[in-house]
Amino acid sequence: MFKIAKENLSALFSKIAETNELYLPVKVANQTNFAYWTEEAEVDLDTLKTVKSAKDAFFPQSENLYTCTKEDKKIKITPEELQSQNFVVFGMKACDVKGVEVLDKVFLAEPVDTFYAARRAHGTIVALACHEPEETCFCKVFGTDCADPVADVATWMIDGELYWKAITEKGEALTKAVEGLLVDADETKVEEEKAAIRAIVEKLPYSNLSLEGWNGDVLMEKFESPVWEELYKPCLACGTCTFVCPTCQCYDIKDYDTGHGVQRYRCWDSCMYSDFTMMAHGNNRNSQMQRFRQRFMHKLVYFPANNDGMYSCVGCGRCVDKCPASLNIVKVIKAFENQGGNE
Amino acid sequence: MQRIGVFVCHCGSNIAATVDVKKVVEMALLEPGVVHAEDYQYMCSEAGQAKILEAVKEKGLTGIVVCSCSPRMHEATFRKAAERAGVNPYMVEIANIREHCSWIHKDMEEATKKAVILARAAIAKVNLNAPLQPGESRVTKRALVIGGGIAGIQTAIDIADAGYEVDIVEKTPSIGGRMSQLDKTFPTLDCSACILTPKMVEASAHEKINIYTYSEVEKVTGFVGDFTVDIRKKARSVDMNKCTGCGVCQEKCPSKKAPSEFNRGLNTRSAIYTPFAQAIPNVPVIDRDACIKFKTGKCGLCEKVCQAGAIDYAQQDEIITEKYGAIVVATGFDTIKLDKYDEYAYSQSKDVITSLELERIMNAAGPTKGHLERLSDGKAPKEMVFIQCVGSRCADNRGKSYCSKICCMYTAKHAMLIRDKYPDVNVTVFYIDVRTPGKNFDEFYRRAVEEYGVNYIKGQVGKVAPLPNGKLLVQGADLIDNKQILKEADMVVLATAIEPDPSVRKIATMLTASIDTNNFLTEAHPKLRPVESPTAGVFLSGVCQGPKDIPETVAQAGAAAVKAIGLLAKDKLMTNPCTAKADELMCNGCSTCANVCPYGAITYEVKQVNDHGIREDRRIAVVNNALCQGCGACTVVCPSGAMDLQGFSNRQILAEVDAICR
Amino acid sequence: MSIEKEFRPKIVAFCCNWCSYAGADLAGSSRLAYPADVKIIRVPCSCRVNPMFILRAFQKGADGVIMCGCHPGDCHYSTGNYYARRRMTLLFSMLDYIGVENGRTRVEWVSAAEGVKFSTTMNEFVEKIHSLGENVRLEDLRCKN
Amino acid sequence: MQELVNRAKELLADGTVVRVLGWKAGDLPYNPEPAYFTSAEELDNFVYNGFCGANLSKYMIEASKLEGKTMVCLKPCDTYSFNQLIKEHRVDRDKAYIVGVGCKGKLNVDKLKEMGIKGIQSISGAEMSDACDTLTIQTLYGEKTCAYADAMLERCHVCKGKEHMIYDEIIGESKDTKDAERFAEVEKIEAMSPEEKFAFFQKELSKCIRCNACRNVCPACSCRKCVFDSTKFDTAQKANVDSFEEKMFHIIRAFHVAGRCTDCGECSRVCPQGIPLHLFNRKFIKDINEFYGEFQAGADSEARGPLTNFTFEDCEPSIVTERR
Amino acid sequence: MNTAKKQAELIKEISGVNPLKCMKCGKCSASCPSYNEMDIKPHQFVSYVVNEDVESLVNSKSLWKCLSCFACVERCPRDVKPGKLIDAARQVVVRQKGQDYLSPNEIPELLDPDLPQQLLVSAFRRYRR
Repeated sequence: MFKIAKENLSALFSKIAETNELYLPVKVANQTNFAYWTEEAEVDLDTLKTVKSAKDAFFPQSENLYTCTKEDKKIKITPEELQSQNFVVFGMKACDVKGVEVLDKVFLAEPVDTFYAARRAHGTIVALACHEPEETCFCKVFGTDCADPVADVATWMIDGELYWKAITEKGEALTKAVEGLLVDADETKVEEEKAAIRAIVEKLPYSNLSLEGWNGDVLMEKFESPVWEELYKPCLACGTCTFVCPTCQCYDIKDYDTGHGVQRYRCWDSCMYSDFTMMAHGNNRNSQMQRFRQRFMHKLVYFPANNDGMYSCVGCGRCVDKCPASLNIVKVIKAFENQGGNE
Repeated sequence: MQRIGVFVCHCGSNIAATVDVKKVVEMALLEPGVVHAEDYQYMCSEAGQAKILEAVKEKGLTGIVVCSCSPRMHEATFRKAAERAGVNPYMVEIANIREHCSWIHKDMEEATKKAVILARAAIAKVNLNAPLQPGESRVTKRALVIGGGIAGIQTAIDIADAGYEVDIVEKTPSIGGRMSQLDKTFPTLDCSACILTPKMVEASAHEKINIYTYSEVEKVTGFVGDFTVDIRKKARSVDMNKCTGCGVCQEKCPSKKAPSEFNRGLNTRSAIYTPFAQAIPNVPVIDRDACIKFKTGKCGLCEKVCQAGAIDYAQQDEIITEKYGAIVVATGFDTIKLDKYDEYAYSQSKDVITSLELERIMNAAGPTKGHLERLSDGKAPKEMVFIQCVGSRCADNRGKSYCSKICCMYTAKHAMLIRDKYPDVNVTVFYIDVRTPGKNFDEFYRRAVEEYGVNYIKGQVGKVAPLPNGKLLVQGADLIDNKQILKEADMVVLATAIEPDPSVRKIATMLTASIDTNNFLTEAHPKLRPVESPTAGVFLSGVCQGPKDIPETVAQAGAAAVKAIGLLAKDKLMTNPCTAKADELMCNGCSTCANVCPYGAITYEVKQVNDHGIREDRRIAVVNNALCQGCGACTVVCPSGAMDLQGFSNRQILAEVDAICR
Repeated sequence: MSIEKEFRPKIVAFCCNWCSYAGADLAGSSRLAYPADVKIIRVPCSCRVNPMFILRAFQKGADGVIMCGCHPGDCHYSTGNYYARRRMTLLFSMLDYIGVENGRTRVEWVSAAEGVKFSTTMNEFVEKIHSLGENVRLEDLRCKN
Repeated sequence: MQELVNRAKELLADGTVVRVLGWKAGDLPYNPEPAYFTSAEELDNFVYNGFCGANLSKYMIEASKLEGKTMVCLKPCDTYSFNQLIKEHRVDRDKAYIVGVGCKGKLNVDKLKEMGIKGIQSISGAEMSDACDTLTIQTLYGEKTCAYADAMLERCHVCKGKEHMIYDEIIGESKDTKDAERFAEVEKIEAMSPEEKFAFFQKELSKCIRCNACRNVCPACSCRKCVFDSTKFDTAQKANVDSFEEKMFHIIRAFHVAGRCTDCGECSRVCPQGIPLHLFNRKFIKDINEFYGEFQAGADSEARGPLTNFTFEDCEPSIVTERR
Repeated sequence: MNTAKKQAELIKEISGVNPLKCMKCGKCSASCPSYNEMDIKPHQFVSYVVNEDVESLVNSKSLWKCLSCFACVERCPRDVKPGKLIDAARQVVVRQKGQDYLSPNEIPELLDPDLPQQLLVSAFRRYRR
């Protein structure tokens, strides 16, 4: 275990940036999101949750797939180059790291998404423990320990010092590259901090949320439940929950005519949108209730059914924070809990 | 995908001299959808059009782009050619590479580059064109003439003579208009009534003409060929069918204090009255504001004296609804109010009068029985001053910016008549310019000077001041002698500017006919379509379109009649297919589009729609294709883009933008 | 000396069919030159011009957009340009507000008889765009060459 | 609040309405959600407090399609939206029983979080029966207090007034919360240099994730198919692939609601990235007021909107450059 | 620009008048109470400015005979307002003397009995609104 004083962090960042693209929480116009590090960037490691998760680092909101250009009447296709530059994502929280695991299940399964795979191959994750968990957090429910994040490197910010522990080979390599800036440290303080964090987590209102009854064999029962009919009603059909979610992985593929060629790109899509998976015949789900149900059924039933019981919710609580209509996955889970009690 | 043919015209050397037409052909062939491109000397020639026909046949073209002169020039030509070739005429687009390119650019390379881009834009548009079919609408064989002056009368007679029914709507109790108020007419000096009365009689006797006097147009709906008009027939209080026109009621009427409209308020009339002796119809009306019976409930004398029993105090306004194929506006003019011209003392002295008032004074049926006398004291004037351009040619906010056109001539007429009848009266005319274009006009004016000794002074009058001795001190300038003139006059006559009758504003709004800043109705084209309003089926007759004298008015009245007849002679009308259309699935039914539609072409219907499996009743905009003129105002206020314009759709215009900017 | 290419602005002119397009035709037949950078799109009326069209032009690489219509009061459709006037006033004000240089957008009323005005307006406008330089504040990088 | 619940029960019981549209208590102190209630039992979960910021008028579009009348709770500012929706034939006045609810300013939990208040367990001082001067917040990290006004939504600081524009009855008291000039922020931006303006908006808009929350919450954005979703034109966008598209979306959206936007402030309230979206709408409102005379959308359900109206004497677009 | 042209432009600028709008109707001269005292008549004044003969204007008697009654300004149908032109010409003369700006405090000592009263009256009229 190593440590580095907080005031030396910018030296650390510029050292990392010498050989890597560095992606970390940056405050722009009062909001903190992951962004590329520059000398001028206002790095913000204090805000617990970035508005968007760090998902963009591996699965950006939009990315080019290939470009078609016309040469006379022939069409030439130029595929977009895959990520070849190493990069570091600094300051990811345990829940977001877990989110990447969920994405891996989707994009690294056959057929492998080469764009995603290239990014995963070149990306090193430096995770940061959550020192002051908030009332909207419920990562514990999904077995995540926000006090002890598991990534390439885990870090803790304690008393103005960043504690640094390499976990994987990639983590070791990165540690080696910045060795000069780190000093040796013992784990006592970190262990104390972990205990303190875990104590708080126990007190969080959602920590005891029960996922009982959400395993695969309840699919039809959940699907046909009348609860959805009432539950969805406040939903505005916006994509906020989807876009702030670290695990939502749906995308749409679109073409853009630049005037001198056509770019085929993909961009995040939201199952809450009425034109989600719109096809020539129309839409698979033509009411908002169906769309609403889809999102939560996917996170809590379909995904685990196909992925050895792994839920595609990590309990980051962003949707709890951000939903304009104050709807969220917790309310959904609880609604069924109550339903179960009534029966 | 369309199969597009591109035809590039040389226009002799007009285009080919600055645009490399071969290059345009070459570049056009690279565009998506283009399967054929060629250039030719004159695309608009028979041989040129034949090339289109040939290419359609050989290559199975579905869209055509002609790179040539302005679409305003030959769009119609090429649309017809396309039609002959079996292609929908609305699948043709023109790239204007002459007016917008070869004629304004000198550099060949630059002009060619631009021509290629303009061609691209047209190709991009045609790629998204859809065949359009003009609709048909029926024509009601009946015309409405609004206004019963000489313009309206003449138009009505001409249309009726061609065999079509005509209704005249006149707001005063009699037809005749301003011309009936005139004494003599220039430049022949024949008596106005003598030439007008026979026309009035002809109109009233015509079996195809129906006259609504004391009536106003209340509401107009519909469109060219199929207007529906509500006419308010105001309560006359006299039964038109029973009245014999004996005039006893007017003689006996005890209320004689109402100012006579016909005599411009210079004298009074009875409460029950016909405006003038030759009035048509010769049926009086009761002025309810002046009538003692209506004011107090007592009197009823006219009813007692009427042997025909025609008086009907209980009569109500009546609304008549009628359908018309064409509408002619002939609302005429009035003189402007002089309240902003204090310097001429019009409101201070009875002896300062307008020219139209002078007409009444000079007229044998007028307030002074035709004697020229001062209205203040009845004395014969010795010194008369005429002031020209009162309120005309004014750039300030007091008057009118235009020349009223008729004043120079009628002033010469007045001066001449006075000098002829009263040789002892000195007549002085202050003028800025004397404008006498017209047959025998200048000769007429010269006669006033040379034969009748009228004193014309170039220079405007600054002030007219009533003097204690009852005379008027006229302070003017003589710009030729460069001196200021002070003249004591007995009477001053103001050549007051004319303006469209105020009623025209309301009528224009009802007809959605446009009016200019001076409230004159706008022509469809100032030179080539001078008697048509831009609103289809609405025609303009007389001064409502712009100042003009009697012969011009009559000529225009005839022209308007011919245009109306041309329309009425058709059984069906083709409507422009480039109209707005609402997408039922996207329309919100919010009514915003209807708010901006100048033609009232958008209405709403509750319809059942099937929106991707959801069936519901929705309020949806429906465009009447016969009413829609295709301006597109509705398309921009529609946030979802449900309302789109056929032939100029959002996608088409965006495609043009893209093609130009790329 | 700069080896950069001379700046040739892309300028889109929306012209109403009845007045301004005819005015442009008259400029053409009177041989009143203006730079070839201006390309005209014919619309039935200035009220057909959607703010979306204007933004789209900038997106696709235009450096200036001008809209021409009949003089107020002369609209072929009697009221179209009055609506267009309000729309454009608000749109231009908004563009100014978000920091887009003044003068990249313009409205001019040009009648069918005003060939001279059309030509001088276009010359002025092109000159103005030259002075403002390339459009970078409303550009879409994907559309840059 | 109890008065409101009692009245709702009455109206349900006497058959005046078949459902009540209000707010349901959430599982956190600050997240009540819009909800329908159809029975007295359900109404036990009814809540109306400082966190009930959501404007329910847009929900009435769907409620208007249902059988029977809906009692809808509208705050003073919500009634403007409702009027505007009546004008546009999007809601049915006869299907609504409008209870105008009092308002003492609505709260924004993000403001509390900005102050560093985290781990919120309970909040007191935000009930309608409270004076609404101070909030006391119990957190995992100790008790905190803050002035009520400091946690208010931006829109409440520039409140249009606590008068309901349309209602069947009014329940509950209101408190004046206006303590800032409505156009002050807009004026501040107007006074900037073009470079500063551009930098400001570029920064703010760069945060936009195109979640469409602003659009979907907006009562004026009630289109069945938004032009940015529509497959009929090639104007659809799902992400801001280029920063241009941020501007395109927000300018066009503001333009589409110009003259119709009541300035209800919902767009700014819901933006997950805290973009002050009201600055766009309010700029249009300010311009409309200056150019065409004072106009408040939704003040009634009749008046012609400024963009569907004109006068012959309207200013020319060149005023934009001339007035500086 | 030559001096005459400059001065003519200056007169136009000060007066805010476009003399080309004049249609030579003579209403100004017809209205003028000082007409007979003037060597250059009001309507001529306009064409002098058009022809840039400012020299003659500033040396004319008329310049100081105008009472600034503004009758011509009120009545001019073309908005040419000869009175304003005359007024502007006077100002040009005053400015030539280098007296562009006056503070109220300086006025008393400048009150030269020979100073044309018209100038004062005119100033009052001009600035009264």
